[in-house]
Amino acid sequence: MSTLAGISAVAGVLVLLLHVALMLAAAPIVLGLAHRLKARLSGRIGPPITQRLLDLSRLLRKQPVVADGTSWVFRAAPLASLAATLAAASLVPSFALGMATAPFADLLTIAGLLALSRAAMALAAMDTGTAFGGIGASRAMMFSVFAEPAFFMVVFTLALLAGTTNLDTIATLIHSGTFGLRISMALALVATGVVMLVECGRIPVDNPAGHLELAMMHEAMVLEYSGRHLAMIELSGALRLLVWFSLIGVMFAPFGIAPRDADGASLAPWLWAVGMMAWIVKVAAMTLALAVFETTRAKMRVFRVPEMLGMALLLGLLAVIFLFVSQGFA
Amino acid sequence: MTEYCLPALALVMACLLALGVLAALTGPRLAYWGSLALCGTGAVAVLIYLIGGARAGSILVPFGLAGQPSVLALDGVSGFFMLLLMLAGAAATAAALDDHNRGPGTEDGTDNATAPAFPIFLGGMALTLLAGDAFALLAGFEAMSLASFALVLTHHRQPPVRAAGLLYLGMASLSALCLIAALALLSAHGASFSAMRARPPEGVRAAFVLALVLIGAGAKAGLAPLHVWLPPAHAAAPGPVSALMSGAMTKMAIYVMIRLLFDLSGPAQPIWWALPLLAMGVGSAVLGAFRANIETDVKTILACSTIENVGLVVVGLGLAMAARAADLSALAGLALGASLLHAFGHGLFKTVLFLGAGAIQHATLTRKLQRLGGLASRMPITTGCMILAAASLAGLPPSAGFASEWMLLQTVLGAVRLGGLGLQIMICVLAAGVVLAMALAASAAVRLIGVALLGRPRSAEAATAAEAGPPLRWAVLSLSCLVLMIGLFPGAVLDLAEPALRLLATGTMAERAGFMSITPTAEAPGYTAIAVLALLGLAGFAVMAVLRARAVAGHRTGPAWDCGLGAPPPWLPFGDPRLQYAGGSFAQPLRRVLGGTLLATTATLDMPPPGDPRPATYHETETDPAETALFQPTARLRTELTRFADRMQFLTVRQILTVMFGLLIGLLAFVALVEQL
Amino acid sequence: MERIVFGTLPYDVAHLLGGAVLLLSFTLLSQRRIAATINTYALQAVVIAASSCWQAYVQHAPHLYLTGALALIAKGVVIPLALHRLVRRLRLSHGVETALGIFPTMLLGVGLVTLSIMVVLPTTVQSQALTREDLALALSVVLLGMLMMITRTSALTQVIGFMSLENGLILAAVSVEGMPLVVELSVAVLVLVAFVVFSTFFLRLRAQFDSLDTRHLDRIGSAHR
Amino acid sequence: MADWFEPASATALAPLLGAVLLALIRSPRLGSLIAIAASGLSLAFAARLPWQSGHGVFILVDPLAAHVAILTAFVGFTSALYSRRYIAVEIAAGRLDGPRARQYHALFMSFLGFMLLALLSNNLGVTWVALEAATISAVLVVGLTRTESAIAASWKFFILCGVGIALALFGTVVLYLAALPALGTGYAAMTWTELARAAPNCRGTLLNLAFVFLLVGYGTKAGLAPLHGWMPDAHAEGPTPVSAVLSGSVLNVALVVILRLRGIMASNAQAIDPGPPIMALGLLSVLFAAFSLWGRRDVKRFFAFSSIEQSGLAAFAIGLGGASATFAALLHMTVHTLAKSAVFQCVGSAAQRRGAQSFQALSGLIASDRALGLTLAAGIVALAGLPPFGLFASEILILSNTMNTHPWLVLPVSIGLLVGGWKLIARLIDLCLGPATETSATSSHAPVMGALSLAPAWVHLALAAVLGVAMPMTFAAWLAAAAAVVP
Repeated sequence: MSTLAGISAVAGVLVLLLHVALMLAAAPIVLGLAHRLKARLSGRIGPPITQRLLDLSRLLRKQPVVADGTSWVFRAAPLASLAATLAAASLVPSFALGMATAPFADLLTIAGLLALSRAAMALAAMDTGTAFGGIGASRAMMFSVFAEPAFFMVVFTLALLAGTTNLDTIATLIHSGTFGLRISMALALVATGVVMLVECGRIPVDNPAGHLELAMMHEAMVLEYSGRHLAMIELSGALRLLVWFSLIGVMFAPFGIAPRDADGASLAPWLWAVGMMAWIVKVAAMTLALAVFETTRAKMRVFRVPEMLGMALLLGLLAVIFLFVSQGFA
Repeated sequence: MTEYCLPALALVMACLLALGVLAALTGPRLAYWGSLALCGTGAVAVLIYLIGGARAGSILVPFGLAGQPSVLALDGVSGFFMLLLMLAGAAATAAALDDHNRGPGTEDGTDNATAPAFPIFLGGMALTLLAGDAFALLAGFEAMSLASFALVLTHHRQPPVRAAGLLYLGMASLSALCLIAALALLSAHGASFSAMRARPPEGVRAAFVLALVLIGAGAKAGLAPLHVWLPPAHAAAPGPVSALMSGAMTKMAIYVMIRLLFDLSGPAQPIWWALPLLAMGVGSAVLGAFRANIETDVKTILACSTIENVGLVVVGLGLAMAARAADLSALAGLALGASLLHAFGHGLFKTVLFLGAGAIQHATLTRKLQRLGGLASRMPITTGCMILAAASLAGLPPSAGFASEWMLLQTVLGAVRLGGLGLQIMICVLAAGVVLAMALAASAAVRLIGVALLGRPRSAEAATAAEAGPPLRWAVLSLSCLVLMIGLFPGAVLDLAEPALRLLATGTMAERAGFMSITPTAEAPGYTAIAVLALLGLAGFAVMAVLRARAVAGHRTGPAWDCGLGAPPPWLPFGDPRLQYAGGSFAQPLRRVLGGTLLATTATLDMPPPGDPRPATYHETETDPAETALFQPTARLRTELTRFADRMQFLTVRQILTVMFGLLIGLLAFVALVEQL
Repeated sequence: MERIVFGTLPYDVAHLLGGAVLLLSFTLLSQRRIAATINTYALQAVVIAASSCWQAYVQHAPHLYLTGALALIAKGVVIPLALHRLVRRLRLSHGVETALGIFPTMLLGVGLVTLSIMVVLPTTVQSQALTREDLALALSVVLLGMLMMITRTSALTQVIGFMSLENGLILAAVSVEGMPLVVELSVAVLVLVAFVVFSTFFLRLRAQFDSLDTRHLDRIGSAHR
Repeated sequence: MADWFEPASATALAPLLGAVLLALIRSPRLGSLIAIAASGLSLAFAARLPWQSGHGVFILVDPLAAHVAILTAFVGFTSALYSRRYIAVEIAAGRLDGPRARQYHALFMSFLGFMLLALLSNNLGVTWVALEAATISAVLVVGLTRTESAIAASWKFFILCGVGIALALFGTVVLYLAALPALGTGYAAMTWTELARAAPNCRGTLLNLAFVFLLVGYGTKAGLAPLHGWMPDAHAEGPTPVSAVLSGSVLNVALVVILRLRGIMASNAQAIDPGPPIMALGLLSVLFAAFSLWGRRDVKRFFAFSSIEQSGLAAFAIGLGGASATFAALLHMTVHTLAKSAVFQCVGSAAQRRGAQSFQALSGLIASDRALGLTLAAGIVALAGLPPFGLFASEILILSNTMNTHPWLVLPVSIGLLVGGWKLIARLIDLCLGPATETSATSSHAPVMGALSLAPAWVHLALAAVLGVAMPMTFAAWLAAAAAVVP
């Protein structure tokens, strides 16, 4: 048993390392894919899929210019932001359950890490002392105020089903098909989608491709960054999108993922391969959906966003209430 | 060993009270050094007590109500809060010493006249905790109020400080009267706690106890809608005092609430007792957190966030109450654990923040957000510590605040098993409220740090600020380390709270709270702060390694870009403050979305037509709903009654005689009537 | 000491005198002129003196003669004379200034007497008849005196009201059987009365007030809140 | 009659003899010394009273009377001490001349002596006469400054108290009548101790009548609303040491009478329950005074209303009945007397320093006269019922007792305490804190208050604090014995 546990632990670490490497590599590509798809959908050729990777390596080669009057916070924030996102990424399973980090993969912790990343960026934006930084920071924090309750409602729904907020456990349960399809899950999915759009600064909330006056949130915050700092921020942003994609995949469509064994990681590399294929398909589908959505939508006014998030919150609430009714918790 | 802890703590308490009297004669230095030594001693004693199993005990002291001896008692609950008090007290005292070292008169001719009240404040809180009967509790509670009132009035030459002091002590009187009444209801068969425990109240009597305690302790804790005193009083008090008030004193009120509602009212109370606690808790949390986003005074912001945190603690208490009533002792233990952990963590990190705010005020002579900024490089230690504490305030992992909020949310998730569909839906809404408050707090924390400490200086004072003195620096640093440790090892704090949980919830978290992690249910893994830190650290190191290998090292500085925000002009060496985002502008989006509903905010823009040389003005107002709904009507009623009393007062002699005659005739008629019957 | 019982001469005389005092109280209330008011008061004092002496006689309590003498001299003669002098010296208006009309006052007075009887009569069924009747009368006189104080605005009439109230006290004190310290008490009351009169003089002689209307004093009082 | 010459009666006689002596002495300086000596002597005699319990036809020394007498003598003594400086300043400022100062001392001593006599008398008639004489002394002393408003105040005082006391006499006569069947004619039916003993056999229906008149009469002296009309003016216009004694002692004497009366009423089965009317008046006073505090601009008037409030609370506790509530009432009276006279002494000195007694003129005392300001602040804290002072303890006791017997009345009482306490705190802040008012009238006649001149106030406050948190067991037993005097 102990040898099995030992093997299992090693496998868990192996899966984790593979997963992190996969996430890091895929993140810029997914973003590139999204751009490419959007360009195609709007009749342009668009940049190559690897464009974001190239950008990153270009940024690494440049020496950063730091704005006058900024403090150590400004220089430390990109690292903190990236580290937090990376930590979150290491908690969200992609192709296999039972990673070494599975016991810590708590939904609330993941949300917290993403919030940490956002807070670091907001502080950095404030540290520049420029008006754009302020605008971006204040809006990012405002959106988060409404996004977090909405996301918590989703967590609530899942936790009610699984009895825990541990992502791995939830995914295992959903994967085992115990619950079947539920209206609650559909509602929660929609809510999660809205929250994701806000958190990642996608259209209709923010225009990731735009600049200055058009991009009032994320791009405004990072306006002063350059060189390796900007590289970290860009990677962090790309990673965040992928984390959300993976999260949605694990929470709502964990099919194909390599399940974990009784005492930890999945020990079947062929299942990993299957899981990886499934993950790629899921991410690609979500990227396509995102591209289509973004192409067909215009950016909305800033103060419409809270309304949208409010709707998401209500959907989340409805999801929970439906669950109460169907599950008979009463 | 542990049996000596109660006498030792009683001695510490007595010495603190005596020290106040002594310091009135000798001087402030003695007050601070003495308090520091006593707090240290007390912390060690109570730590030994808690680790040694916290066996409940009591002693009699020959002081008390009308010649009767008083009971002093110590158990797990009071011990836990005592630890918080002693830690926060030691840090605040060190900071006060720093204020003292700077000498009088930096900003408004402050001398150290109120220093003797400092040890009395600490001693009063200690007495509140050590009290084993009604009188000792009330005496401690009132001594605490009175001493802190004196301390709030340290800068009494400023009119707003005096107004804040009045509101503060007025509300404290309300608290005291309600608690007197509540304790009188409880002590129908004896005033000692053991006698009250033997005969817990029932029915209507118990309901009145609940209401009175909620008003009495709630007003002191800053629970909405009785929180109105809290922001001005905290803003008016000197830094160390507001640190103590927010970090320790509000917790004393929480302690009183726990003692009276959980312990002395017995476990057999109905489930609806939870409802007012939950409603007030969520209301305070949301309102406090939102106000923290709107206010522009550093200390007021912190005070509003105190309201929020107290609200969260009370939500935990409410859930514990409901769980206990439903005989879910494990859930009750979790909820109480969340409350105690949050109270403890908040007590310490808020102390750090208030001490930091005090340091800022000393360095810049202002607390206004629009006059601060750019302190990160000038006060790096303060900034670092405050960012660390603000992370707790914002509830970011792996901070102390995240751990307790995580536990609280787990409790909320577990609480859906209580009651019927109605209660479930209510808890759902409550959960949304709690998370909203937490997110608002995060926004407030970012705003506070971002505007006050980061960016460019907005005034000459901010541009020339200097780091705080050594005592304050050490106090803040060591307390920050403690906060950090709590965040990483929340289980350790829960271990210390274990005796309290055993006592109050009959449920325990012992087998589920490891040293490092918190696990709400036995079946599933929980939250392990150290792992999160490790992940963050690994990720950070990995990124650093890659950067070191692949990226260009070093950096250059250059002017900020931002659409022509150029280098500062020579006549404004620290840049034009109006170009920067400040508190008001940061709050603008939230204010626009939520302000109308929560704070009745208004904004009037006066834009003169072209050709009119008048400057355009923009004016904002906000009103706390408690003001409009509760305080103003009360004040109006009071004014009306005063007017009536005055009319009755300025009567002519003849009219007074008429009243007298009327009374006589009335009494005669009454007697005649009674005799006829 | 013989018992004073209903239907005997001692009772009848005492009752008659008590009734006279009450009647004079009503008369006081109905007076519209200062001088007449003072005279009525003097008459009431004389009746009180007579009542006191009668009680001294029937109770065989010689100290009550002293009370009677005091009443006769001080209240029947000295004080009325002083008051007349005061009115002349100060050239006070001769009318009585009322806050409530004479007729409503009388009506109220009747109500008060009714109340007194209602309060006293059922309460003392076992007590000696004399004291019961006299107590009701005295109570009525006290209440009427107070009524006079509150329905008259001038200080002088108020003082007379007070003194009439005090007559009621003496009436009660002397008619109670064997009450000790009556003389001492009546002296003390007299001091009180004299003091009131003196202070009224004093106030006017200080020449600080244009009239003896107490409203002026009230104004001063309420200026210092 | 021999008991006139018992040593106990010396307590009352010492100030009276002092008054006679003072009427003959010309020098104001010597006068103040004689006053101090007389009141000190009285205090010395009073201090022996606890060991002289007993009663005769005229003199009554039971723990209740002894306790309040000691208190009164003590306050009289410290006020006499304080008067020395106060009168010196008044003379220097030209507000009093030599003869007036002499009159002041004489009247003050006679006032004190008559009050002690009223307390220690066993005979209702003597109590009544003594209180009347004390009233007359007080009226004269209030009008002593001869200013328009002082005369107006003393006139009001006199008329209202005169009527009140006349009604009380009527009540006394009726009480005698009620006791006749039980005690027969003679002194017995006018003696407190006999009345208390024979109360069950008294005629209940007559007792009711007596009770109404005595309650209204002595309630006027106790300053219970709506009979309190004289109090604010008399306090505001009288010399401050007199305000201190008025506020403390007169109320106590009247409340003791009401307390004894309650005892008699309560032990008679036919009589009505005396509690509700007393409680109603007390409660009305508390509420009325609490709200009246808000509109006051004159410092001494303000504290007079505070006295009405405290007196009302004590009356309320008396009305509650029972050993514990009576104990609370006595404790309340005791501490209030101590604290209020300390406050009046401070206020008087402050008013002399600033040459005015409005709140506007008296602000920022700590900034200008630190010791004085702090002492006054402590005094107001004591009045507001905060620890460590004894009103805190007595209010807890009163509220607890109310909660156990009449739970619903806790609400109005608490409202009164809160409204009053709030304004007290507000005035504490106005008076003591903030920058000092610039008044041109800051007279050089009034020197800075040194430790010596503040010592009486400190002693008062220290005693009030000891009674609050560290009451000696013996004192508690003594007070309980005093409370047990009345069933």
